[in-house]
Amino acid sequence: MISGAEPLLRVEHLRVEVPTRRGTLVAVDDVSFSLAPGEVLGVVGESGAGKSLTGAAIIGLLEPPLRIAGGEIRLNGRRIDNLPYEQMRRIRGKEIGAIFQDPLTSLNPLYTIAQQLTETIRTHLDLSASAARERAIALLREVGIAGAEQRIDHYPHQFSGGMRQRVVIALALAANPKLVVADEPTTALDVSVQAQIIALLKRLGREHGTAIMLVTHDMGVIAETADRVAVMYAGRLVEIGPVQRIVADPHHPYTAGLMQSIPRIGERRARLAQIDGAMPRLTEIPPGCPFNPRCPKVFDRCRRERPDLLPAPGSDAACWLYDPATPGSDSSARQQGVVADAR
Amino acid sequence: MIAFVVQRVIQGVLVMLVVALIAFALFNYVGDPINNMVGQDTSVSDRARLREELGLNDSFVVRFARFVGNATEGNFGLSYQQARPVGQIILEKMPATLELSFVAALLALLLGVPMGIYTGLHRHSWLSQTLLAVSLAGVSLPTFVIGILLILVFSVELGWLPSFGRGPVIHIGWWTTGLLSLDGWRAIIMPAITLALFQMTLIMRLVRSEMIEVLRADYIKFARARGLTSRAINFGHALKNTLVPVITITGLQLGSIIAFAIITETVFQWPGMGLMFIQAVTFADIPVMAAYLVLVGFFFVVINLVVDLLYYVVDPRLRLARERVAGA
Amino acid sequence: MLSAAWDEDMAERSKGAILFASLALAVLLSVTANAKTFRWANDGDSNSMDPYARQETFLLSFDQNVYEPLVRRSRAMKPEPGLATEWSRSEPAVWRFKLRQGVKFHDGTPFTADDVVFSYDRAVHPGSNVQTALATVKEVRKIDDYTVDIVTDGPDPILPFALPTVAIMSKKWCEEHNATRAADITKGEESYATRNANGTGPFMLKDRQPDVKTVLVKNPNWWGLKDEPIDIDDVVFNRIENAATRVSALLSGELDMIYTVPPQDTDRIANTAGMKIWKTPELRTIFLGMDQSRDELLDSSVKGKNPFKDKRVRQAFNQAIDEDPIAAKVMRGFAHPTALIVGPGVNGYPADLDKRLPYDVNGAKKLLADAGYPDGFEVGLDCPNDRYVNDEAVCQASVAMLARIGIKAKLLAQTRAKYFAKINAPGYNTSFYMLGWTPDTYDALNAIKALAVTRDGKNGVFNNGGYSNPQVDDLSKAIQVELDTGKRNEQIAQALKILKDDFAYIPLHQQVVVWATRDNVDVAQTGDNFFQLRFVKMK
Amino acid sequence: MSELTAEVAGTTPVAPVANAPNRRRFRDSDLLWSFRRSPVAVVAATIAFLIIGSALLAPLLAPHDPFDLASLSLMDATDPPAWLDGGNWTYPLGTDNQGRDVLSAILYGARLSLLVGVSAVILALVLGIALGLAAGWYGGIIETLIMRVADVQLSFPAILIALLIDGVARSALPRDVQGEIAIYVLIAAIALSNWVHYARTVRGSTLVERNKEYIQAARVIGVRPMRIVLGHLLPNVLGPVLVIATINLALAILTEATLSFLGVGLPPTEPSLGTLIRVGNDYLMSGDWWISIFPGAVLALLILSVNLLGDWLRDALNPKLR
Repeated sequence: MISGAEPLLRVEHLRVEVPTRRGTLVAVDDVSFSLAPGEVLGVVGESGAGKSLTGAAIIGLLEPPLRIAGGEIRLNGRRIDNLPYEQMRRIRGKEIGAIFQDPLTSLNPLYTIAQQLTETIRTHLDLSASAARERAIALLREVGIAGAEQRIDHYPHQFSGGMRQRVVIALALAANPKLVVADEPTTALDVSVQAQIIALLKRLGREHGTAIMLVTHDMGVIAETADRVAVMYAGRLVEIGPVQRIVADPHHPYTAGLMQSIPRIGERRARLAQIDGAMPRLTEIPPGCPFNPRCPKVFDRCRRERPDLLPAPGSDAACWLYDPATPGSDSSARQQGVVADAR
Repeated sequence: MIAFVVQRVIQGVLVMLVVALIAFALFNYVGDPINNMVGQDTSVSDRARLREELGLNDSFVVRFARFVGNATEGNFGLSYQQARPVGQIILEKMPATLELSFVAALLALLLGVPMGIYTGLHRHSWLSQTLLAVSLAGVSLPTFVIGILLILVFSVELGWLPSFGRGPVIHIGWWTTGLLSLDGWRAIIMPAITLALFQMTLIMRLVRSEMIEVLRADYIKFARARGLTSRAINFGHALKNTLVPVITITGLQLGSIIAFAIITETVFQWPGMGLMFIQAVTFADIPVMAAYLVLVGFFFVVINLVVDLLYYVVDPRLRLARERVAGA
Repeated sequence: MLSAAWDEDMAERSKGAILFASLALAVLLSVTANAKTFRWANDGDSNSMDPYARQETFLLSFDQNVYEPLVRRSRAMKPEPGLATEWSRSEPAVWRFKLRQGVKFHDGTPFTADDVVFSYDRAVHPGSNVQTALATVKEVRKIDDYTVDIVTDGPDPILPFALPTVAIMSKKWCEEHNATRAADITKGEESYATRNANGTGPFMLKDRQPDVKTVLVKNPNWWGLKDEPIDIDDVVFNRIENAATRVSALLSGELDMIYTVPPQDTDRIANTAGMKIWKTPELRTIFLGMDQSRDELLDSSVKGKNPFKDKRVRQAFNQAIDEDPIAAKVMRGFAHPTALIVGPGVNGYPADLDKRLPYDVNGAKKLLADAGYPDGFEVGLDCPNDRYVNDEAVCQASVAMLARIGIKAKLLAQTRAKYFAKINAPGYNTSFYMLGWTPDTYDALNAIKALAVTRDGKNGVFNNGGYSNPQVDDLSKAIQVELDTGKRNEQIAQALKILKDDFAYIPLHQQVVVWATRDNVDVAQTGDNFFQLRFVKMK
Repeated sequence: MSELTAEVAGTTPVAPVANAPNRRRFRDSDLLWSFRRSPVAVVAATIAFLIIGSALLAPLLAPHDPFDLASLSLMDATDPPAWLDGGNWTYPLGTDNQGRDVLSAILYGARLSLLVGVSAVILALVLGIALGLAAGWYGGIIETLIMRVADVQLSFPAILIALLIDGVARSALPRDVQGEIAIYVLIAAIALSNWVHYARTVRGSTLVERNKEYIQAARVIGVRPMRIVLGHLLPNVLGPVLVIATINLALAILTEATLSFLGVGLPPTEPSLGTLIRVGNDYLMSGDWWISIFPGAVLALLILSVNLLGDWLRDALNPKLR
């Protein structure tokens, strides 16, 4: 937690609900975190953990019947979770950029790249058509598209997957937003292109001082890119902290399990570790800690009470192991144990 | 592109030939014109002689060959009913049908598309629901009943609009138009509405169905995420993608307006080709029927060609593929 | 006769004929403001302005406002002097006609005997369809400019009855516009006379849009103006095929007169302020026919024999169909029940014979049982659905009534082109059918020769049931040449009685001509549905 | 956001047995749930059910048998509905020009109209979709051939097609059988004149869908073409086709009436709903409005409900429109 100056983005006790036939379900439950300018926060977890919903909530694009039921989202200290549509619209694109997963479907097939770029630029920046086009070409060059001058007038289907994702990134940065929410930006790309896009994101982040909330289920990408990591499970934030700490010394058993499942260069292991069982459906979240059925270190309290984020050495983890009141709670020692006997 | 058009024109001619062939096969079953042509007391032998001279006893292939032979010289024979060249009759009747179809198509599009968009955008608003339900009335009531009801209200009761005919027409060369005079427009309103109602409902529902689908696309979500105005999203991105598939369906539907015109023209005594065709069927006026069918066949070939061309013009994905193929 | 002065005046002006016509029009146009325009509509249209194009009531009626025959029909539908002032039979087979003098065609050309000879020649050549009216004519001889002899093949007592069908055209005009032949469809030739006209009649053709609108203008030089002044100045005729639209056009004030009027709409029109209904019995008789020629019916459950050959079956059918409810309910009172195949107004109609057998279901059942069909049989009934007034409805009503005596009649109602192709010559492909007949010559012989005489290609053309009775054949030949009207009518009555007693047909009713006008309009309505514009008055 | 749909979808209870992450949803339970929620669908369904149900049960419900000619009494012809003066309750909705009880005629007539209309639309749908898919999928000669046949087909109004089929059938079959074939001739004629709309629409959508990823993916993993076309491609092109089908039902029923006028359709003594309206039209002007208006209203209600149901069904079935 980089304390001190007011964070760029502050999310407090965010709660997203969806009414269904079987009553209202909580898709994002009491999530709090913050993001400093220029910082890259990785949000990781299995699909269905609520990471995309958190991103959508921040952009204000939750599609009905999903809705923000509690908590606050502040951008530069100003609440943006309860703004009327028009005010929120002005923020989107100008202050918060977005990158989606599938480049093939993110671009309008019937508009040229020029049309889509200049339209976004002129929506937010007071530029003439030619100035907007200049800026668009500059953006394309910046995201690494050769011959931008000619290719700007091409249609999306004339670009490869990777190139299209570069265009998407250009679009996201068109109005120079301070924050970009990237929802699985590399998932649809093959590995080689993935690395280029990751490098591009990191470079742009640094150069423009843009904070990036990188949502992914790929721990490899997180390890390489993020400054800090937030791990989500069944709609809850189970651990958040600096990436080196988390990777090297995960506190929450689930995070540890995740780390086990990353292949590392030079490590000889017949099979990657796997966490047994599956993440519970939103309708079947067990009482207490949601991870308890799959947690190797589970003990009775885990099944009864829901742990809040407790400070643990180097990162916060929502796990009773780190509650000082738990007998013999030598967090670090216990933590070693977790790593050792994970199957 | 030129090669494509030429190819389609050749296919078009083929279609018209097939239409004529089938038409003549059909004419054995439309009844006997002789009885309508000759006086009551004409003897059986005279009737047989006339039938022989008109070539009605020949096999339909022979009659087809004769028809095509003459048609190539622009001679479509004389109408049995009016003893006038069919070509002349069709030229007289064509403007009326084309103008009516054009106005009806315009009406259907100008009302159908916006309503389709509105009901697509605001799916659950009460206005959408009423529009959907009311428009259906247009489809489920027979054209005939709608026509008569309009006449009863606006001609008989209110006396605002003429109940029949095309009003005063202005001759421009062989073309006659009613659109240049107020009375001409007063005469065309009701028939156009009756004709347009069915197409409008169909177009509206197609645009709605397509619009709903497009609004769920990722690029729309991305557009919203980029903070574009609702107008830019709905009427720019969404609408353009909606209209591409709708164009082919609409093109086809407007083509069928000509077939639909038959009933509307009968109700409003609109002097078009539809009315001419119905009179030809009840009189078994074969030359007129043959010419009409071939002409309608030609219209459909042209309409389909235009729609296909439009398809390539509007959808860059196909256009560029086409050029690359053509270029390679 | 017309005064001499009037003739010189015409002579001078004949030179600038075209100029004259346009001058007259200009005068009329300028006066249109208070000129009386008579607007009317019919479901059909005159298919051609050539009076010989088709022998069909509406065409003859419409075109004869522009052209005139030697002999025309009076308001009582009797022959009266037209372009011929008087006629007599100089020899049994020769009729001499005295022509009206001083008559001019619309283009100013004087009318003479040459025009008559030319017209009758044109009327019997290919392209013309009125040749049957002159069937008995062998030769037309010009005696002098205003006298003509018509020689018939054997005495023809009723030739003047047939001549109203053939109008007189101008020889000069036809030759100038090479319209000496009516348009012959088989040769594919078009004729100038199809869309243009130059007659001697009370009205001149001003504008012609076939199947849409035709405008006639009063002929200021018509020879009959002195005796019968024409009240209206110009006439706008529109074709409106759809009955409901036609009635609406009248009720909305766009038209002054319409016919035909569906019977079921007459009440509404009559009850509307400012409207008037005109009705008179029509010469057309509607009846059902039965195939009595084949040994086995084409379309029946009875195999091996033809039930209609048995008189008892035909009588049962006759007595099973109750005409009164049909006339009252289906035809809304616009039908005159009949027992014969000709009705009042037709020359030779025997009123005393015209009494139908009583409607007797049980009697009919008994007759059927006696004939060997105790529980009836199936038979196909062919009907048109757009030829006669409420034809399909009348057929359905008859089918329902026949069902009560066990006869299961399968109704096939078709549009007229298909219908007549099925039931008429050469195929006569029907077992039980509906037909309507109007004698062209307004004389009973025409009906007998067409419907009841044994089929021989020339006669009995519409005897679709193939009825054959030597007595009737002999009577028909006798009537043909009988010069004494009294004796002739007696023979007609005798023939009709045989047909009635033998139940050759199932006569239903004479239709009623129904016209509708605004109440400020006065017209001359006749049973032959011949609408003469010259009688129209508008207050 | 694909994860989103999975999350929400995941909320539907999976059968307790299959605890594995099995994406198979209980469609019917979902359908039923969304059905109850939309009032329009419920009302439309009841109306449609009522009309179709009573039409099928016509012999039981109808006070009279309009097709039994012996029972018709001509003197009661054109009686007004019971509540108007001159009407009586033996003929609740009045009588037509033949003395047929309008209510019973509507019930019997609706049965005929539905039989002909629905089967014609289904036949046209099957034919149109098959040819449309073939044209769109194979392209090249096959597409050109089918599309040109479509052009030929389009220029013949249903009326003429019916005349052709009827003529051929009548001359080919012995006379006594002809009565039965009238219905099949009708259905064939109407279907043959309508399949083109479906074919062209399906072809248009197939062209678009064909080069989409999910189809190419299916191709890559070697799924048999037929399986791809029917399993993957068809559901995605059904949208517009359903729209046209529900609307063309009205057209089919009315075309049947026009064909009956030409003597090709059903015998006039057994009028369908369409024929009742056509015959009734002649009485619109004469003040006997009920002969045409009641059958017209029933037809309008039927088409209205079928179309609204069609709309709801299409939205409910289409996963993307959840």
